Amino acid sequence: KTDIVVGMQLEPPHLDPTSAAAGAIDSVLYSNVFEGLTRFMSDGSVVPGLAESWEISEDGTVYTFKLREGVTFHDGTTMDAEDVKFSLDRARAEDSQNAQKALFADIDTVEAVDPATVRVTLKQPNGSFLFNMAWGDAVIVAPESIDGIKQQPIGTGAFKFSNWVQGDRIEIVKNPDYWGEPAKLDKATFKFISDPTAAFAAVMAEDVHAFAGFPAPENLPQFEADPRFQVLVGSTEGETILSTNNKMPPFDNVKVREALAHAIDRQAIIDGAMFGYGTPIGTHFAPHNPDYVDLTGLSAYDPDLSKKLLAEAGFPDGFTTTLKLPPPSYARRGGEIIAAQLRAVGIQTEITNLEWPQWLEEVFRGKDYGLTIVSHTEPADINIYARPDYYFQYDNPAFQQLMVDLNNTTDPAGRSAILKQAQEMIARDYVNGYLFQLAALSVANAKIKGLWANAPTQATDLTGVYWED
Amino acid sequence: MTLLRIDGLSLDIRGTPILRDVSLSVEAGQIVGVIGESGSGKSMTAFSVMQLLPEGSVCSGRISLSGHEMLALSEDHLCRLRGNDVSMVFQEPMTALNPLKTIGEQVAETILIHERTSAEDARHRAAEALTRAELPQDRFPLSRYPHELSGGQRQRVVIAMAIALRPKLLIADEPTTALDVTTQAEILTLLKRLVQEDGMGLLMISHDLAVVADMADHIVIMRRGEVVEQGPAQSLLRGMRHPYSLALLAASDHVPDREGAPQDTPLLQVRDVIRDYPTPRKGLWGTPGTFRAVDGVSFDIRRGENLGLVGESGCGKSTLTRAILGLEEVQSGTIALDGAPVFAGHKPNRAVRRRMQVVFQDPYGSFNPRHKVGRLVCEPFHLLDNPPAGADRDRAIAKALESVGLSADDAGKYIHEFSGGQRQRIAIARALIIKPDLIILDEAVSALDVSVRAQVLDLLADLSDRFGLTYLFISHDLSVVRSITDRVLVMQAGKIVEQGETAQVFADPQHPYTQQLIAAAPQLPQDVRKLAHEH
Amino acid sequence: MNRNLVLGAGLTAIFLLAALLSFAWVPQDVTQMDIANKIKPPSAAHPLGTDHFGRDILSMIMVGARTSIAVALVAVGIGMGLGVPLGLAAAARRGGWLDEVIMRANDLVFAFPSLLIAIMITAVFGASALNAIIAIGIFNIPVFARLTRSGALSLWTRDFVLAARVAGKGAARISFEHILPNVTNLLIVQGTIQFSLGILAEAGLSYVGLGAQPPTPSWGRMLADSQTMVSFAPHMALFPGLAILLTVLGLNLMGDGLRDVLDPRLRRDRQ
Amino acid sequence: MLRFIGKRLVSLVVTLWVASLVIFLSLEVVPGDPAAFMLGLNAQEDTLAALRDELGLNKGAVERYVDWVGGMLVGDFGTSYTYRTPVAQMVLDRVQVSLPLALYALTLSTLIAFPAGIWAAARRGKPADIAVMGVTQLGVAIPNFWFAMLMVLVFAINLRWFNAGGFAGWDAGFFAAMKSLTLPAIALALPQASILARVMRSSLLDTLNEDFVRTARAKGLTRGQALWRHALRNAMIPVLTIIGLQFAFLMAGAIIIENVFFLPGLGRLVFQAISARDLIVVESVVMLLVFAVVLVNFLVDLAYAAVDPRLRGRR
Ligand SMILES: Nc1ncnc2c1ncn2[C@@H]1O[C@H](COP(=O)(O)OP(=O)(O)OP(=O)(O)O)[C@@H](O)[C@H]1O
Ligand SMILES: Nc1ncnc2c1ncn2[C@@H]1O[C@H](COP(=O)(O)OP(=O)(O)OP(=O)(O)O)[C@@H](O)[C@H]1O
Ligand SMILES: [Mg+2]
Ligand SMILES: [Mg+2]
Ligand code: NI
Repeated sequence: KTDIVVGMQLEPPHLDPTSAAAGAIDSVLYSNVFEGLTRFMSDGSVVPGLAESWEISEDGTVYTFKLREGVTFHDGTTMDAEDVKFSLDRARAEDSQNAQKALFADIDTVEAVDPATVRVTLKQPNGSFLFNMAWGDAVIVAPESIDGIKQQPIGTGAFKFSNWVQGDRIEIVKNPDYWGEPAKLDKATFKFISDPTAAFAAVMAEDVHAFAGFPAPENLPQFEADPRFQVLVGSTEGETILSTNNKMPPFDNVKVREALAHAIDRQAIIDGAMFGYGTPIGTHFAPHNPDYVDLTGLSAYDPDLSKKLLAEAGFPDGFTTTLKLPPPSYARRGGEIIAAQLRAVGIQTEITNLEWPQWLEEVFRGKDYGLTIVSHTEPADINIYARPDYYFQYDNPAFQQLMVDLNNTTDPAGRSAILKQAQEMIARDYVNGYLFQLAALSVANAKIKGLWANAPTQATDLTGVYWED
Repeated sequence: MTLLRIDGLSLDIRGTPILRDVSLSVEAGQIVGVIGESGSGKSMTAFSVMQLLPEGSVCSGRISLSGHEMLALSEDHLCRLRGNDVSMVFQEPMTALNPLKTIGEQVAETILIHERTSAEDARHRAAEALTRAELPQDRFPLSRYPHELSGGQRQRVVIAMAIALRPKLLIADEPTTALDVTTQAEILTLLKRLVQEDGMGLLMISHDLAVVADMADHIVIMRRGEVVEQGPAQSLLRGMRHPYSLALLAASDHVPDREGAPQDTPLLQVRDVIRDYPTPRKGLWGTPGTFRAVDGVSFDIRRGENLGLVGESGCGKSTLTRAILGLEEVQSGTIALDGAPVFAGHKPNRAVRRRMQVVFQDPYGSFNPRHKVGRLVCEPFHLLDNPPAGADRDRAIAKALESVGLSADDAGKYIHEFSGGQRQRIAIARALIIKPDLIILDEAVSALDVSVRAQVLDLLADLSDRFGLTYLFISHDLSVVRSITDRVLVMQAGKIVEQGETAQVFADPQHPYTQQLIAAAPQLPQDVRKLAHEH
Repeated sequence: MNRNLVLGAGLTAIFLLAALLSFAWVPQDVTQMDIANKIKPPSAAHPLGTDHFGRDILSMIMVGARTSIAVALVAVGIGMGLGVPLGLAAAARRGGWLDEVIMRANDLVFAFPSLLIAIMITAVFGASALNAIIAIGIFNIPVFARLTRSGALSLWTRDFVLAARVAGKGAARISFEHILPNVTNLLIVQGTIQFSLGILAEAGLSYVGLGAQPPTPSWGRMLADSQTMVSFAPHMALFPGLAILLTVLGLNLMGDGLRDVLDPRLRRDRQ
Repeated sequence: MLRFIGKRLVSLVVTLWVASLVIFLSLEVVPGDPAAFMLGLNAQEDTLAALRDELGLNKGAVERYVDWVGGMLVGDFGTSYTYRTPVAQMVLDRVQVSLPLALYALTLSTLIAFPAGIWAAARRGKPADIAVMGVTQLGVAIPNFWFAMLMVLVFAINLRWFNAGGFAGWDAGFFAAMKSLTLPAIALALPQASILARVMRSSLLDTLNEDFVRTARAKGLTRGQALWRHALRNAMIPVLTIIGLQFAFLMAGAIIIENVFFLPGLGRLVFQAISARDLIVVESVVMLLVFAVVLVNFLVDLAYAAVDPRLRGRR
């Protein structure tokens, strides 16, 4: 069997990964259709992609990429240094619509030295530049395909885009001219099923062969018990946190934030909202990362301590605040549980369920909230704490300096030390309530091999997937 | 052989006895008239013959129709008889026809149901039946829909349907009650003619003794589900014995005693009144047309006078009433009571309005069923600037009720606890309570049974004498107008075509329309009328 | 006694009483979570089992009845409160421009897909019980306006209205004194039907997450929450579903029964 | 007849115009920026501005209204903010699911309701009537999404007769496509059929009480003949109204059912578009649905005229 139907919750709004935030675009296209200079592997490591190798200058500001030979786009044109230059320049241009423009902020110039060599000069050293280039937002696109890219994506990957029935499915087919190891599947269909029940039913009825990012953890035991299916539990880059508005009283008082942290029973949230799937975290860092420090002890569940802290902070009878929840079930369910837990220490919450646009408007941009729950799925994103205007409004110069140091450091040991220090700093400041690392949950037919268990980025890499007879 | 013989028929509907021991018979070529007041079981007798009774009916006794025992027949067999051997014409021509089918289809259906024949043939014969019912094909093609016909024409279609197969027996249940006198006369003549032509038996049901007296060979008088008296028309009319029959006879030609003469001063002056109704615009952007319902009407009512207004349905009587009452503004002309206009400056004149009251036709519809009689009766107090309240009000209500022969206790009851006649008394009490000068009676007795009607007419005469009231008495029933009014106006298509002393007009009508009306009105034979007055 | 009425009123009363009782007492506080005891089938301690947060489903249904009933009732109230006067006014000015405007506005509201608009309203103004009420209520207005108008129109031709006009009463006074009392039967019957539709609508909105917000329990949200668990915890979907079904059934039966009892045609026959 | 149609047409146009104003004005107040939604958490202000400019969100309200209405008149519904495809194309795709689904459900509903309603009316008060009334009472009371859930559980997951959802597409063949619409159509049809059967029955009972049915019986028609030939067509008027309303409801109101069965229909399109603040899609689809409703009402009016000669006016 050489075709596969993959279920997925969200449908991409369009098919250009370089001009929208929607993770669903990457879920379908990353690595399958589009490739970047570097790429993520299932374990989160960054390996060469379209760049075969690279050299970094002494001061860390000049990257010289050696491109692979004989790479062609799906439209038959060759991929060369000019395409790379075009892609990077387009992403960082004045009128660029790239959702992650910051990834390219440090780039000073991009030069095509010869067809197989690209030289990128940075304004300042950036330790995560290779990592940045692995993002779906940094994939290499063909200049002549830009006009139709939103409907007709043309990349260099092992699969070619073939058809999109809006509201229903996207089909991709094997690229026979792929430069690397060819895909084992001839055809793959991504089917969009947003409703969790429908997702369950579709997998059970074997309408779809695999479901990446299965939305209903409560159903996984049933799949595990059924020999027809395999359940893949992996990790994501999603730190799920109780975001707190650090500038809004009473959350401007660290004691209150500490009280909040101790009022929360992480395990109950993981059990109640995620049915046990998820790893508790004590800071904004992925536990599978080698630099992770387990700081959950700092915010152990202790309602009595919490009440005491509240009293010390001047709120013996608690207070009332808002809890604005975006749509995913971790937020909605987790929110209900947290509301109940906070009520137990005297904090009353008014729950408001918001759609994403409203959430972005009110919470993220308007900063009109007390508490919210959201999973930060961008990889290695602790640097957001250095942005005082970021929606949780944490303004700590010490931390900001730490991030500057981090960027200036290229040696791994130094970086690791700084990252550990950063984790501890935000944990001790109780910037947010740190809940758990979102699990990557996938269900698939037991005969399918080669699926990614982890989700270091939002991707459903099918290049290595095959059916076992 | 007797065509229809009903023997000892009794009928119960869901345990309520409706008919008891009814016996009668109809011979071929004979017209049998059944009369009796409302609810006496006339219709149920007819339905029993057709075996089209409401659900839960239990019949006993015998009904034999040209040899068929109707009560013993299967439904299938009955269906074969209905329309073929026995047909029926109903009271209400407006609803008796299917609005969605052409008259041709509906008449042809009778034929197609009973005979295996081509649609072409059925249509042909339907046209014939319609022609026999005086709906000639050149003016009333088969493709007409019922809504394109007048009430009388519709009734002819129903008759055509009934006689299409030349049934042996035709049952006509009050076939003309809903029609104008002139139309009524035409339909009755048609029926008589068909009986003669086809030699069929006709069972003719009516509540109007005069209609039956004019038509029937044999008369059956019913009351509360029983036959009280029957016999050949001529002898029965002149030799009635049963008290109920006598009462019926007396009431149907009742003339209330009145004294007191009208004064010469005019109370109400109507001058050149025109009332137009807008008609729907023609075409999408056409100008709306107008329909003139009242066309240049002028007359006076003198104080203490009873003025009658007669005319056929739709001639504008009620429209004129509404104009006089100041409910609608007229397009031109003046209406003044004692010199004061009822409508001044586009607004009704309250001072004038409180001196006029009205009694409507429908004793059931003219009261809000949710209010108690006391509240209903004192409604006109709204017209007074200082209406009596509390005990004064109760006293006024009691007085009004007593003056129409009811008791003061009735004020606490709801309207559904009263009979039709009593309701009409309450309506009169309501009109009297603010002691108006003028009372307009719009068909005030038309809906009542003859005996009740006689009582109400007596009451009106009595009140007029006692309180010196002035009446405008509107009716399409000539006999009523004749019995109670001093002077009469005859109205046709919005115009007054004749007016004069009642006796004078009836004795010597001048206008052709008046003549036609009077000729069409069914009347008891002179000797019978005399008889009625003796009792 | 009318069978439908008794049965319907009985069913409705059960849920009404449960809702009232919940103010004073529920088997278990619905704001308390007990994650350790989640998704337990019915037992002595929890007659209808527990939900995914370990809350007692019986208690949730009792408190949820409050939400459903309140939302539907207020929505019907809005519909009647605005629709009836509009209908009366339109009938009083039949044929006039006011009538035309009111009826066209009604048609306009009817032309909008109701569920979609309800979703839009809640999406625009945020999901909450109040917005659900408004969304459902708006679509009740034309229902009552039309019903009132058609009932009133036939009443305006009746002689007792003419009698009132002869007594010098104005249109407004007649509308309230004579027309309104005579259309109440119609309104009561339609009211029960709209009430049941309101409960269904609230359930639908809550089901897509746009009704009452947590922690307020609502039947529709209980169904939504239980959706993914039907296959292994059917009790979670069964009981709230039954609650909706039985309440709506009760109200509809009651509506039918009331129609039979109050219908003037039938009553006139009985006299 | 022409006048009748003309009058209806004018009111149709006026209704649509007012509806377009209402839709546009009410969506003007919607909070939430489509550009922000599209670019996510890490977007920068200048990127947002660039996008807003491209989407035409910086123009004035009047200009946008005129653009929108003017475009619609010539069949141009604008370009979706999020999908960046012509709205007309998206709608066309979705209608291929929604319209057949609505028609399928309506057909089912009529096929069930007519016999049931007629049967119940003909056997008034008998066990058959009581049974039909009981079942339809339940049908009206069951929340259809709940019923859909149960059906998926039974027919898709346990018995595996049908797919749990999804739309096979018309390319897959007529029967495959219809099969994938069967469970949703049943879920939609059940309450509609119940309502329709009840309306059919009560309307038929009303007409059976009319005088002309009695006249027909007096002509010798059996009870059944009188019902079929005379009562039924007269009873159709309220039934037609309900069918018209139901069609409109089915086109738009299937949102929840489309979600349960993950069908790519119009309802879900709007639902998603509302979530994404893709206002142009919301406006256009709602407008289209209003148009469909108004059009169906217009057709129902014409159907009345076809059924009822009194409405055709004088010849
Ligand atoms: N469908 C029915 N069910 C029960 N009782 C009925 C029904 N129809 C008529 N009745 C009763 O049967 C009795 C006789 O009614 P019927 O219609 O025969 O009177 P009628 O003499 O024809 O009166 P009218 O002159 O008013 O037509 C009345 O008391 C009436 O209430
Ligand atoms: N509101 C109205 N709009 C238009 N035409 C009307 C209106 N009311 C009455 N008419 C028309 O005016 C004419 C006179 O009506 P009116 O009610 O005065 O007749 P009537 O003599 O009282 O008849 P009836 O004996 O049937 O009561 C009729 O042709 C009627 O169709
Ligand atoms: Mg009768
Ligand atoms: Mg009149
Ligand atoms: Ni509906």
